Amino acid sequence: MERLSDLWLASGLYQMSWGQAVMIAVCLGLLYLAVARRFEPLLLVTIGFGGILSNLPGAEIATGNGLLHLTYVVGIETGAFPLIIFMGVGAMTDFGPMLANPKTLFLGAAAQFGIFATLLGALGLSALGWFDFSLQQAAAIGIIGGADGPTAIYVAGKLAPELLGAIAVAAYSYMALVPLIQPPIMRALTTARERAIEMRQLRTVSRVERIVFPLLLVLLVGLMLPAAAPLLGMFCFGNLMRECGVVERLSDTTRNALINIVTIFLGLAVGSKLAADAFLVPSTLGILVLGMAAFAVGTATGVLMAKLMNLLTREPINPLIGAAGVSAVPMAARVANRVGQEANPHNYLLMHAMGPNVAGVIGSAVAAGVLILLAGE
Amino acid sequence: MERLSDLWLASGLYQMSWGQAVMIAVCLGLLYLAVARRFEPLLLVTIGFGGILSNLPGAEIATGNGLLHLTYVVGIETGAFPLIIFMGVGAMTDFGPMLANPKTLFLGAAAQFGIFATLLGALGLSALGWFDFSLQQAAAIGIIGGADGPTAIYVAGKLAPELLGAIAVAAYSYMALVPLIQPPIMRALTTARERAIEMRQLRTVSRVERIVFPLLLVLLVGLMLPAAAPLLGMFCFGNLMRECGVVERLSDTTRNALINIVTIFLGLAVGSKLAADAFLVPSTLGILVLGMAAFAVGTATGVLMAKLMNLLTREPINPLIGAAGVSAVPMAARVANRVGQEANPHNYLLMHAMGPNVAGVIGSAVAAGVLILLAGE
Amino acid sequence: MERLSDLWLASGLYQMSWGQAVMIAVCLGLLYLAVARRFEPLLLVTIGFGGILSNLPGAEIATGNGLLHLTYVVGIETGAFPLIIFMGVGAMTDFGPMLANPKTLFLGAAAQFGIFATLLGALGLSALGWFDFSLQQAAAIGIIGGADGPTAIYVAGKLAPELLGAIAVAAYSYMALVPLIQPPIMRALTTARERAIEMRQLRTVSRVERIVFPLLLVLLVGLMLPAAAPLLGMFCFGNLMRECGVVERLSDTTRNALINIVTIFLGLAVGSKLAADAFLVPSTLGILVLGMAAFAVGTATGVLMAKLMNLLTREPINPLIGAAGVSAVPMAARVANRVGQEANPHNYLLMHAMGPNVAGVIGSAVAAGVLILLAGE
Amino acid sequence: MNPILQGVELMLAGMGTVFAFLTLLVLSTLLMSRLVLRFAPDAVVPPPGADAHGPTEDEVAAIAAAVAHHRGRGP
Amino acid sequence: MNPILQGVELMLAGMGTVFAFLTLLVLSTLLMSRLVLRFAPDAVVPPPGADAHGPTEDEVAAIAAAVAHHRGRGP
Amino acid sequence: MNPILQGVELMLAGMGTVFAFLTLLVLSTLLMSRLVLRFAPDAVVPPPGADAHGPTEDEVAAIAAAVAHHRGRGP
Ligand code: NA
Ligand code: NA
Ligand code: NA
Repeated sequence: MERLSDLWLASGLYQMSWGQAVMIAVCLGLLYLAVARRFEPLLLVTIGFGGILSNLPGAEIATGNGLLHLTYVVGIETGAFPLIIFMGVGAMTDFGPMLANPKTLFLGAAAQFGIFATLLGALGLSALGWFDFSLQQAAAIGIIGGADGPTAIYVAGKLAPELLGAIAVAAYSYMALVPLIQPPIMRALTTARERAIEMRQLRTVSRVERIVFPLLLVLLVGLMLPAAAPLLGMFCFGNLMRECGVVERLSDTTRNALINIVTIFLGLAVGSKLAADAFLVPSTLGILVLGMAAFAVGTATGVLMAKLMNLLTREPINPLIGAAGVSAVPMAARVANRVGQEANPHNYLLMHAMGPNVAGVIGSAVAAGVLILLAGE
Repeated sequence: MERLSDLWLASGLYQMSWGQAVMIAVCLGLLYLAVARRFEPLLLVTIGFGGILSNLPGAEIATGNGLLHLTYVVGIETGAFPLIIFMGVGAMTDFGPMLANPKTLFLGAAAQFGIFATLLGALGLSALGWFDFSLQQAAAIGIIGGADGPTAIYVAGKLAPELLGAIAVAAYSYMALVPLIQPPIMRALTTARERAIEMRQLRTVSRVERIVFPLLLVLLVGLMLPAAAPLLGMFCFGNLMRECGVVERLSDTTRNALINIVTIFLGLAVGSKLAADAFLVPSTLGILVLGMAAFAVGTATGVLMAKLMNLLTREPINPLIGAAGVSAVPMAARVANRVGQEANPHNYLLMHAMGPNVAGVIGSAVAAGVLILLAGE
Repeated sequence: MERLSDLWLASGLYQMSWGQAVMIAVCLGLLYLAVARRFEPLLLVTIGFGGILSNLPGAEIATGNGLLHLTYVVGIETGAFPLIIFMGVGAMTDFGPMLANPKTLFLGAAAQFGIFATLLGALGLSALGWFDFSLQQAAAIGIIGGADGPTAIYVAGKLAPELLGAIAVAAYSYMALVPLIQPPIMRALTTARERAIEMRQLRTVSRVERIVFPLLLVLLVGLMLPAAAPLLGMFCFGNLMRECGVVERLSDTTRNALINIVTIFLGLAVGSKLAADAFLVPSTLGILVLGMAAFAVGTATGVLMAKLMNLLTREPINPLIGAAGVSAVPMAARVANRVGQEANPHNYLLMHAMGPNVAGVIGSAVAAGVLILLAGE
Repeated sequence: MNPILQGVELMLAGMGTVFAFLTLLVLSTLLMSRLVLRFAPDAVVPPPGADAHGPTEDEVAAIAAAVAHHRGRGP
Repeated sequence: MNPILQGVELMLAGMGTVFAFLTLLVLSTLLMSRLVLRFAPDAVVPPPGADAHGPTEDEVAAIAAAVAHHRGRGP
Repeated sequence: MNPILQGVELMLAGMGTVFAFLTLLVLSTLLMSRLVLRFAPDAVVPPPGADAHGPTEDEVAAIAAAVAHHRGRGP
């Protein structure tokens, strides 16, 4: 009899709180979006399932010596997982289009305004008394506008680990929603004629340029802003392995087995931050709203920057590719291409949009460095 | 001269005990069975070699800062390795046959009787004064009857780490011996006519059912028995990655590179528990005898349950597939198929036996949860 | 304004020392050699890039909680990375040629004289007052003559971690330079007629011999010199997985995904020891000079041993294959083949040179065991 | 308490839980299948892994077979 | 200090740094490309991965396509 | 003790151990081979990896070559 009562007291049914039930429903929703709608499935499947496990009362997977908590401590508190993912992303990134037209880097710079506007917005909402975000927390929320998962997790892990779950969910969800968020903004800020602009075909980029570029980038970031050097350094390392052509077996493993393994555990570890008591708080709502604003503002400033450049330089730029400057690789570049083809069916913007797209990765890593340096501590 | 004597004093020849020599011979025997007879080679090659390394005196690989000991601490004490293997097993498991005929889950339940009978047996032998097993130890020995390697290692790591070496060796050895252990019991408990029963072809299972099932299972286990949630949660996570169809690259890495890497280190770490002073004790003999009994009893109760179900339900069940309820995937299902074909050459039981086979995995994970919850501490 | 000054004070430009600038140039040189000249690219690309990251002031990647420092602590201080690499090398090694002609093991023994001569040389330079190497340091420098990366890193990590960066760079650089270092010595010590000697074709080696050999080797090393058992044990484990034929999936992962992943992090971790303050010291110059001497002496004694064996045994040995006894697998064997073909275009020494080549791996692991045992502490 | 009694109690609790759990699982699986087949029937069942990038092992094997077949009957 | 002011300051420093950094990167990339194309022009641009061992996924796909093509027009 | 002497001693112990060990290894390998060839001769030597599942890199390459060959001489 006593055994039966032990079993009952230890059961999830007995121990579950309303919050945990809600969070499980939320996680099932994330899984639905990932599987049925293909919303960033690599991360939302793993985060969503990790979130379910973390809200099973009594399972203690996301606390103490539970696997997900240990994974969080080992992989995210140290920064190791986002850095390794960034290395893998580097090993998948083709800088060719950007090297063929380096001016597009400015678009990647402009789109980072979303980060800082959101930071200000978070501080403003706190000044209004609606929320109570510290400077660190506001900076971590702003980085959602970087539209770059590993960067957001890295920064949130450093500046506001208590918000990491909501920030990661917002970042990946909005990256998946880019095809819905961006087009209205892009259309509102451009004329049909601007959207129809055809761009000159990109020149071929030599192998040596591709090899030298990651070295140039890491040295420049080391000289200018060492706080961004871990992120961009690992990114450049992955890219150098990809381009140098003599370590193909390492590069292949980096962008396959290694990034896959780390993605699984990163997702589970992020999921461990979706426990009800940490996630079902008012600030999560603020983060979701502000994150959406971050994407919208970044999209707008990217497009406006392209229009500004058209005023200043001779060679025409289709302003749609400015929206790809937020990053969200490669989704935002595809969106630019699609919206461009609506205006002009002969318009192939994909390659042109890849330049600002990868520039946005660099831009938000630089912004991350500034935030860690100046808002940290 | 002094150097020579240092070398001699440090040599294995000088330091080796009889026990270590015996254990090296035992490990060579395991390697022989693995290589020449293909007895569970993935685990017995790695465990056997780890056992040799652990019995080389002076090498200190399995103690202090030695690689095998560190691997044990990091991977088995934390439970990480068996859980990751279980995730990989989930990514390899096809629940289709079970979903097509869920009644076969009862066979997977009945076969777990082997676990608890063995637990009682271990306590009985202790009451007789032949051995001195505590309740925790008896529970860890019983789990051998789960016929599931990672579950056995996980439970033994929690309840009786001092017996882990013997329990893992027994579990994998008897899983390899299933084709010898089960058929006599299966024939003894069935008539030729029963063995000849043909079963109705299984219906097709839809993709949505396959995707929903792991979620259903993890939620049910979370509500009913959170102590089993780590094991079954990781299992369901692997299976969801497999079935959802949108994270094929993660699923592929999980069931290849990741499970292979973890298997290598799991085997070496288990091997570190085969050091002579821990393994060459009377209790090991008890574990080997009791483990054999566990397999036999589980086989018998699985078959008997199938016969009972034939009395109660209309659709006929070939009682041989009850034996597959112990798990030992996929060996036990193949044995059921083979014994069935002896009685009726047109009898293809393999798919029908896969249902109870994977049900046995769930059943022993549930049993593991009960044991950890009630016998733990 | 204050923010601007913070940014400037935190910049690399402000903080960089001359030493760091020099080390970055050195690392760029290593990368150039790796990429343009294909000098041991797998290690020199990863070490070189790790070295750049470690010399970016303010990035703090190679100190404190930085990723490279954590990697060093986890992977090199414990010895885990070199041991896992050695397992992977074992899974790639074909002992066939050596088993067909075991006498060639003596060549692998003789070439280890380079290790001990260099050790003496380091102590001699210290007695002269030019450097100040302790016995431990001299032993770690000597192991460069083993011409085997993981062995050198393993020994240096145990005996002289402060020299690990220079030792690893010297070891891999000279392994890449083997085609330049060895031929003059080989030609100087042999006559054209000796170099033209054709060797008898090797017999076929049976599968059972291949399986038994790694077991024989690990037991022998366990009995004779347990201090070498971690290195040779993991090597034999990898080789057993390769040869036994029943764990092909583990063997495949070991020599692909696993060794690639560990190589990446090993290289970065070694790179973390290339920080200017540790590397730009006079002793590095000594290590580079002594390391070169180690390769030269080992080459010479390997060749001379082959000539001695020709005096004592009937079956002729081409003395060029003695040079392959230093290891530097498979470069040194290719060099022997090439020099042999210069003297006699019909001379195919490659397979014959693979015997001493892998024997050299065993020989230097044995030497490593002696050094760790007698020079350690 | 007598360890044997403890064992018996554990056996009863254990087998009880195992059967209770699997009974519930049978029932909820049957219910789930019924609901899925009613509300989300998928006419064609794409095999798991159909979304995988690149050819699968089976496909490569099929290619190999095709080539072998072709060569076998070639001139 | 007023947090809003802090935020504005951070925004100015941040966007300033981002633009300064990327401007420098544009300039040095243009310079680098010019130097490379002058001093190290490589006529043929081997695609990255050309040194990889074994057929790539694309090649395998090409094989599959070739076989399919062949079979499609076969007798 | 004089470090040079220590070094000489270490060299003697080291080279002695290396030669002793490898001599023993030569002898036991010869003995092992003789025993194996007498008691466990395997007529056919299956190449390592013969048990691997799925086509190997070499096989895929062979397929590619076959297809290329076929296409090369096609119409
Ligand atoms: Na971005
Ligand atoms: Na079971
Ligand atoms: Na060597």
